[in-house]
Amino acid sequence: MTERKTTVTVPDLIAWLRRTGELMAEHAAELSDLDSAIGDGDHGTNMKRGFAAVAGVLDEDFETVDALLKRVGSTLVSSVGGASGPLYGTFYLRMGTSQKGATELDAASLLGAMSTGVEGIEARGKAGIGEKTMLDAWMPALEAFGRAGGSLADALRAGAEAAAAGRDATEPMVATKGRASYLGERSAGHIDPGAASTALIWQAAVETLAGGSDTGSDDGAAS
Amino acid sequence: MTERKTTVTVPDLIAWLRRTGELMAEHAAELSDLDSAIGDGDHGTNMKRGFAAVAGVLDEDFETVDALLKRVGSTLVSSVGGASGPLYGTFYLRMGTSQKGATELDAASLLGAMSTGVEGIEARGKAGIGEKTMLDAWMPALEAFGRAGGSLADALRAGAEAAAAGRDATEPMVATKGRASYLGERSAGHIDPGAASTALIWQAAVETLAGGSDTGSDDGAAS
Amino acid sequence: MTPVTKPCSVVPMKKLINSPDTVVADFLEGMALAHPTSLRIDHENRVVLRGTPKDEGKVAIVSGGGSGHEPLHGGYVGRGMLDAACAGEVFTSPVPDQMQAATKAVDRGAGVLYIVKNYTGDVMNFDMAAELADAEDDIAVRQVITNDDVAVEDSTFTAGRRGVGGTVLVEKIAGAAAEEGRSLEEVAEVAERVNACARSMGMALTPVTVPANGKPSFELGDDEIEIGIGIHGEPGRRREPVASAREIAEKLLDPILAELPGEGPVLLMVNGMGATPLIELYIMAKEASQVLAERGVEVSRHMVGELITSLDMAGCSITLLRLDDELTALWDAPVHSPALHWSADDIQE
Amino acid sequence: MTPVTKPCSVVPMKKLINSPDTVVADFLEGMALAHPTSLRIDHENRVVLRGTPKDEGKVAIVSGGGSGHEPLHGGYVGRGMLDAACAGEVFTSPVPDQMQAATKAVDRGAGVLYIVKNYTGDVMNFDMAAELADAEDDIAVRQVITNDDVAVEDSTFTAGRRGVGGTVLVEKIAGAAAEEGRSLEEVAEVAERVNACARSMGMALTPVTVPANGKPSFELGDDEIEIGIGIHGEPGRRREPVASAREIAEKLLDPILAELPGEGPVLLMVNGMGATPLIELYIMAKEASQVLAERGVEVSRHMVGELITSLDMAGCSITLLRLDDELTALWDAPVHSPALHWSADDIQE
Ligand SMILES: Nc1ncnc2c1ncn2[C@@H]1O[C@H](COP(=O)(O)OP(=O)(O)O)[C@@H](O)[C@H]1O
Ligand SMILES: Nc1ncnc2c1ncn2[C@@H]1O[C@H](COP(=O)(O)OP(=O)(O)O)[C@@H](O)[C@H]1O
Ligand SMILES: [Mg+2]
Ligand SMILES: [Mg+2]
Ligand SMILES: [Mg+2]
Ligand SMILES: [Mg+2]
Repeated sequence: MTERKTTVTVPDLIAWLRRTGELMAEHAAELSDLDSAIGDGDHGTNMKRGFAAVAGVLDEDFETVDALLKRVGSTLVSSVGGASGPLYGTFYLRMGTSQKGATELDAASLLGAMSTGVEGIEARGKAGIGEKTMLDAWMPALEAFGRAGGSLADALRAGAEAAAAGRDATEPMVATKGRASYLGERSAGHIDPGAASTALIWQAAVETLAGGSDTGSDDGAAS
Repeated sequence: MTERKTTVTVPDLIAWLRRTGELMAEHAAELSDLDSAIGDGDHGTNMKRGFAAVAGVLDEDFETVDALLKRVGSTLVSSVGGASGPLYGTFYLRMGTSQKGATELDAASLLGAMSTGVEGIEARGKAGIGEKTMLDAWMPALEAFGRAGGSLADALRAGAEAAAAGRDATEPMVATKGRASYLGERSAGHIDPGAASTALIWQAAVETLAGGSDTGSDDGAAS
Repeated sequence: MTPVTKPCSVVPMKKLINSPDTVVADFLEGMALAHPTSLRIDHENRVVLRGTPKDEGKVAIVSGGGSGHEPLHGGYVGRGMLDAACAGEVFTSPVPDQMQAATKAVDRGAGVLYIVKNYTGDVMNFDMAAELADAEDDIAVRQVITNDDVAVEDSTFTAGRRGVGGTVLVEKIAGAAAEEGRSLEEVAEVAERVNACARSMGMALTPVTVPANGKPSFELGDDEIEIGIGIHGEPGRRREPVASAREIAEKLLDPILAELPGEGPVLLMVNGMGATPLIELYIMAKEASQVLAERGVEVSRHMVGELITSLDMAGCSITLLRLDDELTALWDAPVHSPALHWSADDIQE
Repeated sequence: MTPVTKPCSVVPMKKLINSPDTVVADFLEGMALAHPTSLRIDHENRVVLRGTPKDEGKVAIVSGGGSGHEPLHGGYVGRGMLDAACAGEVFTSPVPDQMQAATKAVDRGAGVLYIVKNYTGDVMNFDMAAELADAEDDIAVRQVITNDDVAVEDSTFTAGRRGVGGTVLVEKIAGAAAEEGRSLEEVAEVAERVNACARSMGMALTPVTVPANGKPSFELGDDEIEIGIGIHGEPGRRREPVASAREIAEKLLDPILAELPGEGPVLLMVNGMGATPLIELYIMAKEASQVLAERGVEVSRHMVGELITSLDMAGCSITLLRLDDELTALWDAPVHSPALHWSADDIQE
């Protein structure tokens, strides 16, 4: 067993973001297919394009967590468009600003940062739980992460599992926000693409922030 | 055996034209299919529309052959359009004017009238034999009719058979006139739609002008 | 030697494109080349601008949205209509940087009106741009969100009605109001009023194929049409058997009339979805005019064409705008854009 | 009871029409309703006329042809372009009666120019009309036959090159010349010159479905395109695998350039075949412009849009017209038709 990680450094966060981009690229077709069923079929290309732009800035010098995350957030805002651009962009922007000057995060401050980020998503999108959006993956994930106790790795794994479960739980939901809401009852029976991309973000977190080679969670995107 | 006919009266010609219209309507899809292969796919609807318009004027009073045929020709010119409208229209117009004042036609004058009509087609369309047009049915038909000797019925049957053979002989030809000419070599291997409609005119002639119930020729359009 | 096995054959897309990745960039280059003097294009920011900016002191109008709806919005940039249009990726809202660049380029000191179609992404991206304009550039910005699509029935349980055909009318009339020299407040007010008086509904004969996906957005049988579609390949309200132009006109107009406010004459817009021949649109215009005549609605202005499209979707939408004297006069005012064009000496109708 | 057996199922057509038989009549009614003052339509003769006839003493211009090519020809009736357009059945030349009615309606004492696309049917029907105008109505008629399609290679073994995209340019420029008050001889001369200086070539991504037939005019595989098509669903010169916009631009431009006479700048027209999204046409405009730049050809005027179509065919055509100062000035002159519209105060480009 490798050394047990208790904090997340700037390089760790960079690894997380890089891995997120890889997963988005791998699952782009899947995400777009989910979006075709209840939206406009671009979520995969949006995420792939956004995180490719993010990968392009990760080589810059970042001293602090907030410098990195603000850069990531504004890169997403500037490159994604659509609904997911401002939402994910706001997530990283707020996550960053909540940690002014920090150079590493322990489990508690990581939770705090992500919670602030998710509040940003709520503020920007004016959605709540159960509306069949990415929030239905984010919220249970943060709750599970906070409740987990134990090591950072365990908490991340609990979060990722809850994100994946939250993603799957969007399937029967009737959307009341975003493009899928236009379908009314016909939106039920499909997984929300934004919830699926959120689960990928959590999968990447487990793979890069939990330490060791444990990749714990399932494959992240719905099959 | 029914009475042997030696002349064609105005009512006979009306029956011929009516029957022609029925055959055009029955074979419209076939004619358009032939035209789709090497043209623009409207020959069947053109012929059907034109002879339906002709049927609409056949109840008027016609004292003479030329009054009837000129009315038919101008009706076709005014209702068909395309290449076949002026060509068939000119055929009946000239056929009529060649028989000023006649009230019936014997075999010789019928041949003369049709020959004048076909010269009109040649003059209007500036085509000759072997260019994969309706002339490739008209010309052998007239020749066979003229050569036949014997009864009017026999002559008509000979003409109809030659028209059908002429129609079939257009299949290997490369078109050098009309829309099919744009295809160059690719026009070979398809029967010319105008030759097929000419064969129908001859089939109708046999059925209505030859006397008796003999319908001699084959079904007139290519299968 | 092992035989070379063909890879799982991907049928190339039947589109006049070079690659799905370059669609928007190539399109904007084409626009720039085709309109070298009447338009100016900021390729870096993907903003279509007028060749000659409007006079100092007049309100500027910026719109934009995902690409794939051409001529909307870039084709409406010109005297009497838009000052700038921001082109997003296909069916994806543009990003705030684009709106910010456009805003800075077109502001003539009287403020900028954003015309935004009501989609979550568009609304959020324009919102962020408005915040930036206010905070960083000190330019007064007002936004009008268009939401005229009656196919979205229950707006409390949805993101609200979508902005569709009515957007073209808002852009035209707000453009005319701005050209008159009205204030930002006044231009925004008339734009709001057009939006409030416009209702639309669309239908599809075929789905749409987004270049990046390479496959149709939904399956539609050879004998089926989709009623109540949006402009992004979203499935519609319901699927039905193929119907006549007359029946389709009724299916679109009845829900529009049920929600159209006010009284009096209307503007009738018959719009093609991108792959609809003009001959069919005029047939729809005839049927729509006749249905309206039977319902006792007077049509005093008409517009027929492909005006707000959905890539290669075949189908149409109908928009009605309830007119009054002011809106009619603003509608009739000259417009000089690539896609909409009439001059002072044309008799309007 | 015997069960009701479904008849051999005919899939209804995916078109916005009422019935194949009423397509042209319905279309003309739609045009009349949509343009109540700028156009006047003689429904009996299927002739589209200007709402306000041109001044006495000016040459009038009549065109026409089969329907299915909208906006050609009816959409080009208006000040600065056509005086009348005769609408035939779909893909079928109009009949002489129509041209005769149009000729009588538009002659202002200076004679009438017929602009006729080179198809056997069109040529013969217009010929008969010209004979009638001369014999019965004593109106001076001149004819110009357009034949700009380089896809027809060997014009001695064919009915000659077809009239396609160049027809739009002939109609615009002859219209401007007539508006200037030139004589019939002079207007015919300039029309001939435009035709002689124009060359076109088209391609199809899909075949066309004529309403009366209800099935595609030819079969085209999912990965095939047809190069050198006409505008009536005729198959083309050859079939090829799907290619990029850039490659298609070369395939169309190289044969055009090989036959384009003269030297100097050109007008580039990129035309959609009826079901081609505008975004793709602008992409083609970009590629065509770039190919021409590489070949050393200067493009001084552009026109992009669906201008001469083939019902629901997807694909495009390119037309080049070699310009000189006179043709350029006539091109830039104002035009006020439903489909082509610019005014004196527009900067042409
Ligand atoms: N108001 C909202 N709040 C939170 N998430 C939202 C909201 N609207 C949409 N989303 C998320 O955005 C996803 C769609 O993103 P994307 O397809 O990239 O954008 P668009 O819908 O503009 O095409 C949805 O699956 C959903 O998870
Ligand atoms: N120059 C010509 N001379 C004689 N017949 C011709 C000529 N051009 C065409 N045709 C005949 O016309 C037929 C096509 O008629 P039709 O399809 O009705 O007209 P269009 O070609 O205008 O669509 C051809 O099959 C051919 O037989
Ligand atoms: Mg989407
Ligand atoms: Mg034909
Ligand atoms: Mg989108
Ligand atoms: Mg024809």
